Order: sequence, then structure tokens, then C-alpha cells
Amino acid sequence: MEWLSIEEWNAVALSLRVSLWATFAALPLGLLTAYALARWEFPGRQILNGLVHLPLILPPVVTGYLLLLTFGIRGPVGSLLHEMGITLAFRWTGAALAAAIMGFPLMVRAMRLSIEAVDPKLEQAAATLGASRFWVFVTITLPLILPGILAGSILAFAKAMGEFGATITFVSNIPGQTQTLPSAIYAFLQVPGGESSALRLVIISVIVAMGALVLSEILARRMAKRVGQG
Amino acid sequence: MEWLSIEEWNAVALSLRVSLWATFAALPLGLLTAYALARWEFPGRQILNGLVHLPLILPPVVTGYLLLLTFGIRGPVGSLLHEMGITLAFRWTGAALAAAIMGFPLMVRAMRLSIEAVDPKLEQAAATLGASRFWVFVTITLPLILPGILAGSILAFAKAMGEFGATITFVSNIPGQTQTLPSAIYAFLQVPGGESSALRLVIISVIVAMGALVLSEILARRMAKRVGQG
Amino acid sequence: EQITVFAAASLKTALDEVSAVFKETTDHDVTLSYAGSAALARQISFGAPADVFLSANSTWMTYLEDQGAIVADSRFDLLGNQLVLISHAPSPAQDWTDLDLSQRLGDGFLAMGLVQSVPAGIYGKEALETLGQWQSVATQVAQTDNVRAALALVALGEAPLGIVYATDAQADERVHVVAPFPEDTHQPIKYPAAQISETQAATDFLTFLKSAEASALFQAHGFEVLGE
Amino acid sequence: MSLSVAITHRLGDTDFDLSFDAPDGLTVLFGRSGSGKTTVTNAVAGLVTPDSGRIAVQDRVLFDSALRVNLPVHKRRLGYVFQEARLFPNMSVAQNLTYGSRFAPPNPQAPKRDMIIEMLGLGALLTRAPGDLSGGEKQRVAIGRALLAGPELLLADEPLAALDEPRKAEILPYFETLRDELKLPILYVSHSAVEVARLATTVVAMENGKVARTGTATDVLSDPSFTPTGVRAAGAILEATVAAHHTDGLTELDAAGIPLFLPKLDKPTGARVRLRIAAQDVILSRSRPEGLSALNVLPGTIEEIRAGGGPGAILSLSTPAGRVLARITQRSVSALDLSVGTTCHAVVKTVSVAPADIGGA
Amino acid sequence: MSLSVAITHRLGDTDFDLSFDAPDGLTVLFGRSGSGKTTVTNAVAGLVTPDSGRIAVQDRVLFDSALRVNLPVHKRRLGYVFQEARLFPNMSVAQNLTYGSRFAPPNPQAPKRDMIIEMLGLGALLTRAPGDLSGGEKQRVAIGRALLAGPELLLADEPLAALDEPRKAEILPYFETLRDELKLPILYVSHSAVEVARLATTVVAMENGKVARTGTATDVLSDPSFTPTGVRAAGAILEATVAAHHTDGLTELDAAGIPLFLPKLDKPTGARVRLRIAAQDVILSRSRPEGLSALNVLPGTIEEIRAGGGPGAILSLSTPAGRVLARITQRSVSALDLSVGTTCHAVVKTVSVAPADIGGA
Ligand SMILES: Nc1ncnc2c1ncn2[C@@H]1O[C@H](COP(=O)(O)OP(=O)(O)OP(=O)(O)O)[C@@H](O)[C@H]1O
Ligand SMILES: Nc1ncnc2c1ncn2[C@@H]1O[C@H](COP(=O)(O)OP(=O)(O)OP(=O)(O)O)[C@@H](O)[C@H]1O
Ligand code: MOO
Ligand SMILES: [Mg+2]
Ligand SMILES: [Mg+2]
Repeated sequence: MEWLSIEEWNAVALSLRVSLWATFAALPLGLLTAYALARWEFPGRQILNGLVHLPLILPPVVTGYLLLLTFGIRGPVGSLLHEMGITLAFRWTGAALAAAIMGFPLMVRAMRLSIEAVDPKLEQAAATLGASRFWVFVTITLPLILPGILAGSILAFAKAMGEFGATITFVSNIPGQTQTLPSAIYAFLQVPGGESSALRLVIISVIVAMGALVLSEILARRMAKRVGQG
Repeated sequence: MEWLSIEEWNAVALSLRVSLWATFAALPLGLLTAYALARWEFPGRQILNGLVHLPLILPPVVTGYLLLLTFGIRGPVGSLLHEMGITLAFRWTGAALAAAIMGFPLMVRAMRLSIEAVDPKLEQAAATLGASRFWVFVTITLPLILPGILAGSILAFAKAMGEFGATITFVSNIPGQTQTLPSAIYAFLQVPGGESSALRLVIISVIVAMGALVLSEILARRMAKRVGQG
Repeated sequence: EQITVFAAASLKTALDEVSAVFKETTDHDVTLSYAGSAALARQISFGAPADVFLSANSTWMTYLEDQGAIVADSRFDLLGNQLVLISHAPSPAQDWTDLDLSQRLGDGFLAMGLVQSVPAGIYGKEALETLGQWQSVATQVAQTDNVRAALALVALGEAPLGIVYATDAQADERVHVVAPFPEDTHQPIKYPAAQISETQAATDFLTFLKSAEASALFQAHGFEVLGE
Repeated sequence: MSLSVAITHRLGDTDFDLSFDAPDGLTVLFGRSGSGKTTVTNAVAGLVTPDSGRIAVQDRVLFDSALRVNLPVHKRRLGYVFQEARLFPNMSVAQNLTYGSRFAPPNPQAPKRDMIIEMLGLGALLTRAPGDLSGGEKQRVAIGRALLAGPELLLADEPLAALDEPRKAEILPYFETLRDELKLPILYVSHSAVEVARLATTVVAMENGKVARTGTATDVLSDPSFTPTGVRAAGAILEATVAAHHTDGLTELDAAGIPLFLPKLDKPTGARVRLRIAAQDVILSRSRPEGLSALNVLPGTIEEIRAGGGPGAILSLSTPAGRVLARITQRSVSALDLSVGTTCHAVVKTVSVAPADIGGA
Repeated sequence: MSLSVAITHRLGDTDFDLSFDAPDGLTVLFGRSGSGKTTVTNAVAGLVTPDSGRIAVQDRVLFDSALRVNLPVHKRRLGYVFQEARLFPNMSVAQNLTYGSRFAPPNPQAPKRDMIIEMLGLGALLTRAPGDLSGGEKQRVAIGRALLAGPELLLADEPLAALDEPRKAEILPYFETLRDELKLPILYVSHSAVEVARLATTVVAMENGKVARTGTATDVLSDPSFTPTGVRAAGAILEATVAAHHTDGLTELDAAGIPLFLPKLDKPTGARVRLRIAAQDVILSRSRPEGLSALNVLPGTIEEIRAGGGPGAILSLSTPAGRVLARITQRSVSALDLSVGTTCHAVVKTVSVAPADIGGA
């Protein structure tokens, strides 16, 4: 398309990649955390719950700064990962990490709500039929909470598409590596007359995210139909 | 306390006020929207759904900019409201509006999930006993979705406590009027040596939000015990 | 009288002190709102209740001036600043004639503001172009949304080198100035001020900014005071 | 015409097309699992909107597709005992019980809370949460909740299936009271021949979304050719008058001149009662039997002999008290040389007319 | 010892303290609503962990608080038909049915899918979602699901309560097969005397969390003093051998030399069967009756007469075939001049020993 420069296209592609990775990578941990918070009693439950919500409570810049301190090349975790050949700082992977962390509370809350809505009587029934905890989860709980997982994922994805503060603070803005759509939009808004360019990118971002949203709705409907009322 | 200046205390108080107002003011509309999305079929359902998610998808700066365009003193809605004696721009009410809008998607999603989990068979039973739609909602649906309402509110509150980008763009950073905790933290981070002051504010913000979180968990537990499994 | 001053966030420390003195010496009360210059300028153009605007660059002040949003002829350049190359590792000061930025950088990153929108980034890129060093490092520039973030990257050692204002470099002992940029390598760095409302207090405040007392405070924080 | 239903509806693979008019009283929907009983009940309640048709109770039209009338559920003034209890999990048992009363217009006829709690044995459960009840307890609460709504139409979908015999025996008379004294129209789903015989004014037998047969309980149950839920359901219904109460605890009835003895009935002398005599509880004898413990003997003439596929046969006997059915073996039919026109005696043990099978007529 | 339970547990206001040992076969838990049947079943399943005690099936210890054994639910190798169907809403009927088989170790003894689908009449429903089933259909799927898990212990909580008579009659023999041929230990909750008599090897009668009485079905049901779920439950159980199949569709049994006639039984000549004769279905006669349609007459001596509070009495008759109970009126007792030691004849109609009351012994 002519009305987007190559650099802008790159930002679109990168934002999609970052958001998708952030969402999918956060999924397993998000699900585990949601399950633990919904179903398990353990010391430190409240602390875990608080920790999960932290990125929501803190201004994004602060989150970004904390990420930099922790996962930067000199940070305690970052340096370890670096030795293992994984670099997050100034890479798109770091942007994905920031997006994942910012979306994490949204993802976990949605999943947790749907786990809490599952009738334990169905899980018991599965156990009497020989399903171990693991299989009960895979065959009963998981299918029943799919709408919640979907809702959580779409929230996280949307958040990832819009995340700016934490990302630019943590991985800054390197075209092709970490210049996501929101960074590009922000840059345009910083100069007088940049509004129309920003608008173009905003429209793209909205189209992409809305597409994902509508898709998720259709999926959720289909699931709901299948799951119905037992 | 000595280690916080009056201005900082003001920021804490203001953030609380803004967040609480944002949460409570958004509640009725959030509930209505969630209910409509969960239960009603109407043209434009997908569009409403998209609109609700918009603040999540857009970089906060853009949301703030759009708010400024719409609700500013010169904006189409803002000027109307202004004539009616309601000014949002550069007032704490505007900050509350920004926070409410940013937290709206989180609130609606959580409520919607819990509405979708209510067994319509119970609502039918209530209807056969003479309860009109309204009373069914008040006596059956509402109590059953209280955990979801609580979850949605706490998400929105936490988000409001951390909201920065849209707020500072829309209503600026005026101490006592619109300088919320995140804005104050931002300002500190913009100057050399401001980190320690910022840290103090971050700690306060975390304490407040965590307190709200723990409280909501306790409430939710109590509700869950009452509601149990029918 | 009560006035509201919209000021670029990077002026916070210095301006807090200056306005404290102003409040003491006059019976005016000052409210300061710090944010990015772009946000403030837009808000003013949308009718924000600001009496005075201090911008971190000329473009946004010009934007307002073109809209007729400032009091005619009240605009003046208050402060100047200098752009410097800083490093995380202590290193002796160097001169640009024998400094190969690309080589010093190795595979590290050069932290600076957004090169198309954040003033320090714009100036920095311009300077490097003048010095003929932009091309060799262009792909290694880590751009941040404000200059303080660039400073933080160098201070934490995440980026070995960065380009910031002298005022920032001076305030953080974790960074070392490698080389100041010659003034003729970029547009002059100016912090313009202007009156938005035609109140007496606003006029008084602008006048006070130019006073010797204020100048001393600005200079103490490393700013260059631009006389009229 | 108390309850009148005429609807067509499609649900999954089942095509519903049925109409029945039932007079005042209790109408039993009868039929095999999946025949559509719950669906019809839901249509009357307004929970299922039929594709077309008309539903009216007394002179109130609940639904009429032609007139575009479709009264909302909450305005139909129902009590509905669902097949699954559907208690409100956010309320205590006591709150569940009184839920309907706040919406009902004041009604002095409505059953009293304490009476219902007593009858259903819920006294000890009032503060419980529904999740802490046993299956039968839930169902009792559901019954109480529907009754206490003071309905003008009662729907009950197998309300007693989860209950034990003594509890059933306690509740059944109450449904009779509702039917006879409060004149409440009742639509009642049941698989149980005992309940049908005892309660039904009208029986609507369903099969695969259609009405297989309607009629009075007497008609449908005494028809030897119609035994949709098994041979045990066949039986006749007789009407009789209470003649005397004897000191040995027996009540003597007068069925068109024939004395019948039953365990003490709680009805005044002169009251009309309805008895069910299951076909399988009747023994036939050519001569008037002597020296038997059975006290009730009805002389009659054989009207019809229907041999089934198996070794049994159902004989229809015309007696002064009305038609009596007897199910005996074909071997006995030939051994006793029975044929249409033969006179013989139907022997019924006193106690085989069990308490649950007696209802006010 | 097939199933051995000894537990104490507190649930709400109910204190459970019970122990029973049941031999191989089917153990019926019997008792009023709220007496604790579901709770005990849940304890055996592992869904409720008793405060203390021991539960073992065959030689497998499922729970032992002293030894700190508490086998997880999924390792107990159960099939559990719950009081409410509990179908998995995310699966079709077919998927629900085969759910357990993927976890079960291969077992050639396990019932075959097609056979179960056929027996339960589920063929047309396989692709349905559980939400689209009627109440009875759900329960049938739940039964199928439990059976197809190939369990080593079957728990069934009122599995047939929601079903119509013909369907019950189809399913009951299958539980007999499980009990007799596959030797599956079964714990079965029921309110129905018919089901108890037909299926129970052992009856455990519960009352308020305690065992009120245990014993063989014969013992418990023939005890005239014990009728926890109503007088209709009283009855005797006789054992007999299949003597001949007659061409008129009757099967002749030999009960210790006395011939008894029944509708055709699907058992080979020589097979042992168990009959339930309900006390209320027996007529007594001083002389050997003639010209009656009832084919079965058992001579005997009166052993005991128990007059209840009402007009009835239960007489216990010792016959060559075993003890037979008769429930008749006290008026008949004096009219026939019956007392302990009197010889008389018990008359039982052929068909009153209904199909559902006959089981393999
Ligand atoms: N979660 C609970 N909390 C408190 N009491 C309970 C709970 N669950 C059951 N009970 C009580 O324990 C007793 C036994 O319940 P249980 O479900 O075992 O009865 P049941 O014999 O199966 O009855 P039904 O035939 O009605 O199903 C009842 O009195 C019941 O009210
Ligand atoms: N939502 C649905 N979609 C498709 N078919 C359905 C649906 N609900 C019920 N059916 C089918 O419609 C028929 C009638 O169902 P209904 O529930 O009225 O039966 P019922 O007579 O009440 O049976 P039961 O005695 O088992 O409760 C059944 O064959 C059932 O499988
Ligand atoms: O809310 Mo933020 O300001 O960019 O993510
Ligand atoms: Mg039904
Ligand atoms: Mg139970």
C-alpha cells in the first residue's frame, strides 16, 4: 500500500508479532496462575495475587523501569539469560515480555473467573470415571473454561497492541526491532502536524485488534453453543 | 507523615478520589454494557463490543488525545457539557473520566464473563414465580454475578490507580486538580535525582491498590461461600 | 493572584526552586503542571487554563504562536542547553575529531531521544549527521520517548553510550561526559517561554524568570541562561 | 374448559403437534421418557414459545399465535415444580420458599407457609443453603416454593420421583386438596400409575410429541388396550360412597349396592370416593368364594377378553359398581372356562386397594 | 467380604456413624430422604472423606484412616451413576458414553458399547448435546457412561427414579447380569421396594446417618416389623428352581416341591431364581381353594401374627418353600379364625409376582 511507508509496515508487522507472542507465551503461565488462585490454598496466595496485579497498578513507565532493572543485560535475571544466549533488552523479545507482563493481570482475572464458574461436580464425575487430576483438567475443566481463556487472551492481545509506556522504557524504540505501532504513533504525536500520520497508524491498529476481537467473539459463540447448559 | 510533601499527599488523595469515582461511576454503565453484550442480540452488538475495547487497543496517549478532542472545552461534547455547567477538561472530573474509560474494557469483560456463567434455568424459575425481568435481575442474576462485578471493579480500580498516559494527555498534570500519583511519579522521573521521590510514591500506590485487592478477595470469598453450588 | 504554569517536564527541579522563590517574594501563587511539550502545547491550543508556557523546544511554541494562542510579543528564549555524548564506563574526555563513534559503540546501543520527535533526539541526529557519523551508527540507536529514559539506559549500563543534555549528565554521577557536541553541529537548543493569559501575575512571572535570582538557580542546574 | 392446549412446535428432531382440552381439576401428562411432557409443560409456562397454537387456562389466554398474544412468564401466575429442583443458590431454604410470595397479589386462599413447611418436613432445613441439601430435600423445597407462590395454575414435572414412599403418601393428599378445595388447575407430569389413578381428573397420554390418548383417568386407565407405561398401569377406577366406619378400623363403602371394605378412610359418611383397582390385583372365581381372607367380591359378567402377546390376558368385567379389569393367565382363562358373557366374581383383597390409590371423587 | 464400610463423619447437623459388611453382590442402601444414602455412596467413591474409618472392596482398601490410606477417586476404578445426571456439557452423548473407557485398563469383561446403547435406547441421541436431552434421557446416558467405564465397583444413586416402567423393566435385568455374571460389586441407592427385592443381595437400611438394619434382602424385607418405606415394602423372598417351560407361555417353578407358575422366564431349566411375594398380594384361605384364577397355592402353618396400629395384620406363614408374609385385615383374621399354629393356604396370583420382582438367585 502506498499510504504506509516501509518503516510503518514494519511497525505493523512487529506489533502483531510482539502481541501474538506475548499472548501465547503468557497463556500457560497465566492459566496456571489463574488455576492456583482459583482453586488452591497455599501460603503466599495473596502475595501472588498482588504480584499479578502489579503491572496494572503501577504506571507503565515504572513497570518498564523495573523490567530494565531486572531483565536488562546488567540485571540479575537479564544477565543470567544473556549468558544462556537469550537477550531481551533492545530486542523484540523484550517488547513481547513487556507486553505480556502488562497484559498478564487482565488475562489471569478473566481465566480465574471462568475457572471459578466451573461446577466441581462435573470434575468429580470425571474423577469417578478414572480421570486423574491432569486428565480432568484437560478433558473437562479446560474445555469448559475455553471462553474465559479466549476472553483473557483477547484482552491481553488488545492490551499488547496498545502497550507503549513499559515497552519503550524497557526496550526503547529501534526500528525493525522494537518499534511497535504505539511507539510509532507516539512519535508522530510529538511533532506538530503529525496527527494525520498518527491517525493512519491508529486506524491500522484498530482494524487489526477489532479483527481479532470479532474473530474471538465468533469462536466464543461457537464454543458456547457446543458447551451449552449441561 | 514527614516523608511526603503536602503536594504528594494531595496526589495520593486525588488518585484515590479519581479512582473511586471512576470505578463507581462506570459501574452502572459497565453492568448494562456487559449485560447487553452477554444476553441481547441487537444490530451493532459487535460495534459496541469493539468500542468498549478501544481504550485497551489504542495507546493511552491517543485515547487522551481523543478525549481532549471530544471532551475538551472546545470539543463537541465538552462544550455542550460546559454550557450545562459541567467542566471535565483540566479538572479532577476529567481525570476520573479518563480513568473510567481506560478501565471500562476490563470492567465489562469481567462482568460479562460472570453473566454468561449464570444458568438461565434459575432465571426462568424466578420468572415462573412471578418475578419480572427487572426483579429476576435484581434478586437472582445480580447476586450470582456479584463476584464478577467485584472482579471487574477491582480491575478498573487498579487500572485507574495506575493510569497515566491518557490522563496526562487529556487533563495535564495540575497539582491538586489533575496530578494523580502516576503523573507525579512521571514528573519525578523526568528530572535528575527524582527516582527516590518516585519510589516513595510507587510504594504508596502499591500499598493502596493492594489493600483494595485484598479487601475485594475477602469480600469475594464471603460471597462465594454464600452463593455456593446450587 | 493565582497562575498556572505549563512547563516541559525536564525543567521540573530548577523551575520548582525558581517558583518557590517567586511565591515568597510576591503575593502570587503558582501552580506548575509538568508534562511533555507536545501534550502541553496541544492542551493550550484546546483551551487549557494555563497562564504561562515553558516549552522544551521551539516548534511547539511556534505551533501555538501560529494559532495566536500566546500573548503577542511575549515569547522569548529563556534557556539554552548543551548536547553531550555520555558513557557508562568512565573515560577521558575526547574531542570529536578523533572519536569514532561506531567503533566505540561496538555492538552496543547508542541511547538517545526519538530522533524524529523528541528534541534531544532531533538535535542529536542532526549533530551526528553534521559530524558524518550518523550513517555508521543509525541501526544501533535506541530511541526513547524522553531524554531521561536515554540517560537511564546509560546510567544502568544497558547502553554504553548516549546523547543527552548537559543538565542531565551533570545530575547523574553514574554517567561520564565523553564529548560535548560543538554548538555549530546542530540548531541552537532553546527553551522558549511565553505568556498565554494577559494577567498581571503572568507578566510578573515571566519578568521574574529573567531576574538575576532566577538565572542563578537555572545556572546551578546546568542551564545556559539566554539573555535578551 | 380449565386448561386448553393446542400447539405445534419443532424441537430438534421431534415434531410436536398436539391439542387437548381438560376440564377443571388435575391433568396428568403421562408418557415415556422423551415423549415431550416437559416440553408441553414448558410451553404452558411460557418457557418455550410454540411455533403456533393457543394455550388458555380458565378464561385467561396465555398464548395465541393468531391473536399474537404471548403472556410473559412472570404474568402467567404459575407455580412450577421443575424436574430438577432449580433452587436459588444465593438464598437460604427459607428465602427460596417465600420467593414467589413477594410478587404474588395477596391471596387468602394461598397456602400458609407454616403448613407447607410442616407438610414437607422442612422445619429443620430453613437456614440451610440449597447446596447442603440431599436430593429429596431439594425437591421438597422446590415443591414448597411453587405452592407458596400462591399460583393460579400449578405445573409439576415428576414432583415426587425423588421421594420415598412415606413422604409421597404425605404429599399426595395435599395435591388432592389443591385440586378439590382450592380448585387450582394443575398440570402434572408423572410416570407413576398410582399417582395418575389417585390424582388425575384428566389423563393426557403422550407419544413422541403427539397426544396418544386423552380422557378421564377412569377411561384411560381402564382401557385394557392402552398401557403405555407397562402392564402394571392397567386398572379400573370405581366410584363409591362411604357407608360406615367400623370399630375394627375398616371403612365400608357402598359401590352401587356392593359393600367394599377398606382401611379407615378419613372421609365423612356419605362422601364420594374414587378407588383404583389394579388389574393385576384381581382374582376371578366362577363361584362365590368362601373362606378367603379377601373381603371384597364383585359379581359381574365378562365383557371382553384381550389376550396379549404373552401368557396373560386382560378381562373386562361389567359389575354393578362399574367396569373392573382383571389380568390373569390364559391358562386360567381356559381352566375356568371363561368367555365373553360368562358370569363370575372378581375378588379383591381389602388392602390391595392401597391408601395411595384412593382419592376423593 | 465384598464391600465393607465402617465410618464416622459429621456433615452439617448429621452425625454419621455406621458400619456394614456386605458379601459379594449388590448392596442396596435404603432409607428415607435425607437419611444419608448419598453421603455414604460419596464416601465409598472418595468424594467425601470420612472423619475416620475404613472402606474396602474385595481385598482393595479404598480408605483407612488408621493406616492413612485414602485412594484418590480416579484410582478407585468406579462407575458412579449420580442422583443428578452430571453429564459433561462439552461433549456429545457419544463422547460422554465413552469417556471412562480411555482411562480404564483393557477389560474383556467390560460391557460393549453397542449393547449398552441398544439397551438404554440411546441410538438416536448419540450426536446430541446433553442440554438437548429430556430428564429421563440424561439419566439413561449417565447410566451408560458409568457402565462403559468398565468399573470394578459400581455405585448407583437412584438410577431408575426418572425412568418410566417399561424402561425400568428393560434395565433391571442388566443390573442382575452385572451382579451375577460379571460378579461386579454394586452399591445401589433406592426407594423402591420392587428394585430392592429384585436386585439386593444385602440391604442396608439407613436412618439419620446410622444403619437401622442390615441383612439379606430376604431377611430385611420379610421382617414384618421392619417397613421403613411403607407397608408396601413388606414381602417375602422365596427361592425356586425352573422346572419346565410350558407352551402357553408359563414357566413352572419348583419351590421345594410346590409348583409355582409364572410368565415365561428367560432362564434354562434347572436355574435357581428368586421370587418376591409382596405381603399385600397374598390371600389366605382355610381350605384349598377351587375355581380361582390364581394358580399358585402354598400350604403352610401360621407362625406369627402381628397386628399393626391400623386395621391390618401381617401374618408370617411357614411353608415348605420358605417363609411367606401375608397382609390381611384383622377382620379377616377373626372371620377365618386364624391363630398361631393354624394351617391354611396362601393364594398368590401368577401375575402378581411381576417380572420386576423376579431375579436370578
Ligand atoms: N453440604 C452439606 N452440609 C450440611 N448438611 C448436609 C450437606 N449435604 C447433605 N447434608 C445433610 O446430610 C443428610 C444426608 O444427606 P444425603 O444427601 O446423604 O441424603 P440422602 O439419603 O441421599 O437423601 P435423598 O434420598 O433425599 O437423596 C441430610 O440431612 C442432608 O440435609
Ligand atoms: N433443546 C433440545 N434440542 C433438541 N431436542 C430436544 C431438546 N430438548 C428436548 N429435546 C427432545 O425432545 C423430546 C421431548 O423432550 P422432553 O424433555 O419434553 O421429554 P419428557 O417427556 O419430559 O421426557 P422425560 O420423561 O425423560 O423427562 C425428547 O426426544 C428430547 O430428546
Ligand atoms: O498505560 Mo500505558 O501509559 O502506555 O501502557
Ligand atoms: Mg421431562
Ligand atoms: Mg441422595
